[in-house]
Amino acid sequence: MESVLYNILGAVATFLLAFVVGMIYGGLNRKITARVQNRKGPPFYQNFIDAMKLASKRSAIHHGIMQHFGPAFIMVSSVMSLMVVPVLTHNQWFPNLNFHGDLIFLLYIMVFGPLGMALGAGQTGNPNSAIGVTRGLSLMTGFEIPWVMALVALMIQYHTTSIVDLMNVQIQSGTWLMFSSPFAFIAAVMAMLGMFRYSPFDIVGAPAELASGPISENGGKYLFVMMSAGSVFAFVKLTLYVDLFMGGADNLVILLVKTFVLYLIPVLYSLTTVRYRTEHAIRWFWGWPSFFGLLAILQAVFFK
Amino acid sequence: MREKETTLYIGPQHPGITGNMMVRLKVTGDTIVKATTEVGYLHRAFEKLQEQRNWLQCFTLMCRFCVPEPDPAEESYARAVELLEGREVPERAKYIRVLVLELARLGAYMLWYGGQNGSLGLYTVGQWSVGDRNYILDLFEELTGGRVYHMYIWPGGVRRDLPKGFEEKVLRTMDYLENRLKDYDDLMFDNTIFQKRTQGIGIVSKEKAIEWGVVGPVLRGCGIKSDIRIDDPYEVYDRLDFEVPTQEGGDIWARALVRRQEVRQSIRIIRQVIEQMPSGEYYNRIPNPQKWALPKGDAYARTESVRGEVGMYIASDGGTKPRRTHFRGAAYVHGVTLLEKVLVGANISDVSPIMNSLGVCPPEIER
Amino acid sequence: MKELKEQLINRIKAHFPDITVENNFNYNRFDVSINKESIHSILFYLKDVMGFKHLSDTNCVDWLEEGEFEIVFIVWSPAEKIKIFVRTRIDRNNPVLETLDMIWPQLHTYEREFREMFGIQFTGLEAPDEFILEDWQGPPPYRRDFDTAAFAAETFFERPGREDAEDVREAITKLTGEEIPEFAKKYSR
Amino acid sequence: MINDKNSQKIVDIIQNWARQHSIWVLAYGTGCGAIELPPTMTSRYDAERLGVRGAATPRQADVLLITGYLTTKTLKRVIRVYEQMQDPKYVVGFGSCTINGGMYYDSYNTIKVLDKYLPVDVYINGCMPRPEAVLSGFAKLQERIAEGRAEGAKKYKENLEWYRANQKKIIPNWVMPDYNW
Repeated sequence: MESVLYNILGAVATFLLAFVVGMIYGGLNRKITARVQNRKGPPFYQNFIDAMKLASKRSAIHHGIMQHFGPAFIMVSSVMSLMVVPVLTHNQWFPNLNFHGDLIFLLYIMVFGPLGMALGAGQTGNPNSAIGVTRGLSLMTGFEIPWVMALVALMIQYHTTSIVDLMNVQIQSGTWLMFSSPFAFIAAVMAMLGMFRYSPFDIVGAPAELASGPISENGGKYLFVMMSAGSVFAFVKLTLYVDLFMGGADNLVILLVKTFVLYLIPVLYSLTTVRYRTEHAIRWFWGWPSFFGLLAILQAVFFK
Repeated sequence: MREKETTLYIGPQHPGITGNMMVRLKVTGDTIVKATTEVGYLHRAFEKLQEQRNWLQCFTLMCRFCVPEPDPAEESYARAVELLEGREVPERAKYIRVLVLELARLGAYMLWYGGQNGSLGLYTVGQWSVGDRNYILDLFEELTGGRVYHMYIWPGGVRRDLPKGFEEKVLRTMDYLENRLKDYDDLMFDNTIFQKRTQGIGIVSKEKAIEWGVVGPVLRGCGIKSDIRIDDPYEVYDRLDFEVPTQEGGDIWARALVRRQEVRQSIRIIRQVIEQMPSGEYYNRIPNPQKWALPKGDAYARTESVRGEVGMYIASDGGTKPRRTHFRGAAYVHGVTLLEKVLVGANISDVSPIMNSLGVCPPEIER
Repeated sequence: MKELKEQLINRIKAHFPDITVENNFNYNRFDVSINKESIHSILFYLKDVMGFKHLSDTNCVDWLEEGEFEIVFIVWSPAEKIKIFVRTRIDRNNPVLETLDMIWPQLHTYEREFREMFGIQFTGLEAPDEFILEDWQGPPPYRRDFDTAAFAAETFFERPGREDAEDVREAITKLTGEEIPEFAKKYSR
Repeated sequence: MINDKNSQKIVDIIQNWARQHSIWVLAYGTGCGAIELPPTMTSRYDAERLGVRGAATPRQADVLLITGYLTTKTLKRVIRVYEQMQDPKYVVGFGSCTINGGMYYDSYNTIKVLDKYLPVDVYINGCMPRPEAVLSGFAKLQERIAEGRAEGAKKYKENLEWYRANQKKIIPNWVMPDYNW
């Protein structure tokens, strides 16, 4: 009985941690962007203020029942993937639903959010939302290929579909997977650029083209939920990468350092690039990233 | 199977539009089948208002035609009045006018860097260039008292003489900007994604360009050497040494390259103007504006702006107020007939880059 | 330049004998006036034969007292570097002209504007009625007999308090007793 | 026991603080004033450090910045946009043209007094207002929000009939959904 209580409390703590860290990372992204652009930039906690303001909006127009589901689906998908990803290596306060096959489950659940978004955006009737959703799904077909290839390579190489097992492999051998399976890491990082949807893969909500894309019609509380879900999801993605390729983290400080270093890759890359068009983006993902994914699989099969 | 046609509205409230206007797109998939522009959101009836004002009062309305670069409109008006009246302009005023026009051109190009890159998602260059534009606006503020609206080029000369030490400040700013331009180029023109997004997109055909009324950098991007500063020289441009860059291709990339060269040519012109600046009067005094009547007749003066030819037509009935004024902006052609033609067959992602590249400035269209 | 202008005028005159030419400008311009029936042919001739390819501007001037609209086409030849003002006059009470947008596509836009702003009907012009204005119910606004100030005063609210032409600084001084700073005094009236 | 009134007051203060430091401006350049917004957002003036940033669609925006003169054609769109925005929302009149018509006082196509058609919270005067003036306008708006006085939306809802009458006077062809949210 006690362990269930611990688990629930731990899950809440995990969620709060993910929310806070994700929000601060978003704020730091804005700060870094501003510094590169010769500006002072907003304070790092600006995203919290924005979230608070959005939550305190008095009205939030909705266009039908499905529009409620959009943000809800994203939130559910974020939280579910958060529960699957181990935050720290051995820590009872951040428990996770560890089971065999959770990596495959994660692959599914990460797609779940954007699909829910698609349902919600369809209902709003805004053409920008519809086009944004189409672009988002096409982009997903792009980056999913190298991402899945990288994960499949890991699965083949270490004969496991469990994240915890993969972490244990790294702890036992003493080397991170980014060194023992470099091709998988490269493919996965390239896929991560698409996952974060920062430039050059920000076609989904490109302001100059689609206003803000799928979320065009969502204001106030809807946007608040989406923003929080996005922050949690960013944390999930970064933690997952740290777990899979960078040996996990023993304590929070190491986790934050590792995730932040990883987060700098899409942030800094986004500052120097022009936006890809959808077809360019897909072609890009099916080019070098997929090639590295293929190399990773070959490595996994032939050079165990 | 035929794809379904949907209608998409870009504007009037849209972050990608270059002003307050609307483009109605008929789209199948991602491809535009038909584009219709709808303008009139900024119609202030300048031409009507100018009929109510006397010849000098008109002049305050003049700079409001197109905000990014107000000085060519002032210059056109001042020159049209001078042509009609036969008024002489002092030599020094001519040089100061060229200096102001080229500074304004630089400022507008800085804004273009921002718009073009913003539409393509490269906000860093846009932030840098719009930030650096402040240095040019500082010069304007010192010279004319206003950051955006200068009302500086008057019929008969300019409103004020250059302040003390202004030349050195201009030269220092030019040195700074020239250094900064390298940074922009590194991030923008050397960027493969930028090339991919702009090459072969928004093509204006070379054969039809002149007939369609294409002017300015867009025409030069088609490979046709045409610049009013050379063809129909005004002020002292015929005494200055500068090149008119052209590019083959007629796409966004070609136009961007043309503009990239033109920024450097502007800096070159400004340096020459400062070097050659004569001393003397800066203003040929006009009579009491309340009683200042122009002879009957009409005149048309045109000036090269960043968007191309802008012209001012004035018709006088011999009174103290204009009978009719008309402003011909480059965007009047680029923003309606040309845009509708160029957008057909383009991708929806390219609407905003194409509009920025053509230099569509809505207040010029409806005035 | 004078010889070139004479040469061009003679070439035009050979084809269109009934034109009136005004050529007393000391810069690269001359004027050609023609009746409205021949406007198509002269513009076609100038564009296709004589190389005046670029239409710089088109204007309509309302000569209310004479009861006529004057339409001015300003064409420019990139080769000869000369601009010609081609003028034609149409009756103000029955302003009808055949559309000219097959000559230069941008004339389509000009014609739409003239139709809306001056009430000139262009036969054969295929475009929606509204171009710049929306739901306009008054007379064509660019006509001289339309009084815009009276219309604006009648239609829109006015903010009270600035009817006079009093100097702002003096008004503030009177209201608050604030001194006008020394540097500002010379700009005050 | 928690006093209901006091707790409401505390919540109000917190909410107003958040609203005050997070101002999303709708990206709609209705007039020529839009030219001074890029400098306001970039390096020298950098409005983002005060929490001011752009929003792409009216649903997400807090502030409707009327940048300059409004033609009757734009006014129709602006009303539509204003009514699509979510409460609480603020209108900032930018430039002399919104205050008394500015230099277009005798134009047949531009409105002169904006607050007869939309509830204006803050006016920024000048033609063109400098970026410093824009920032001070935002500071004034923040002050008003903190004091809880920036309640334009409430005023609009209460006096909807009066506003509608004024709006319909110059927009004869009224084909828009009614204000019902």
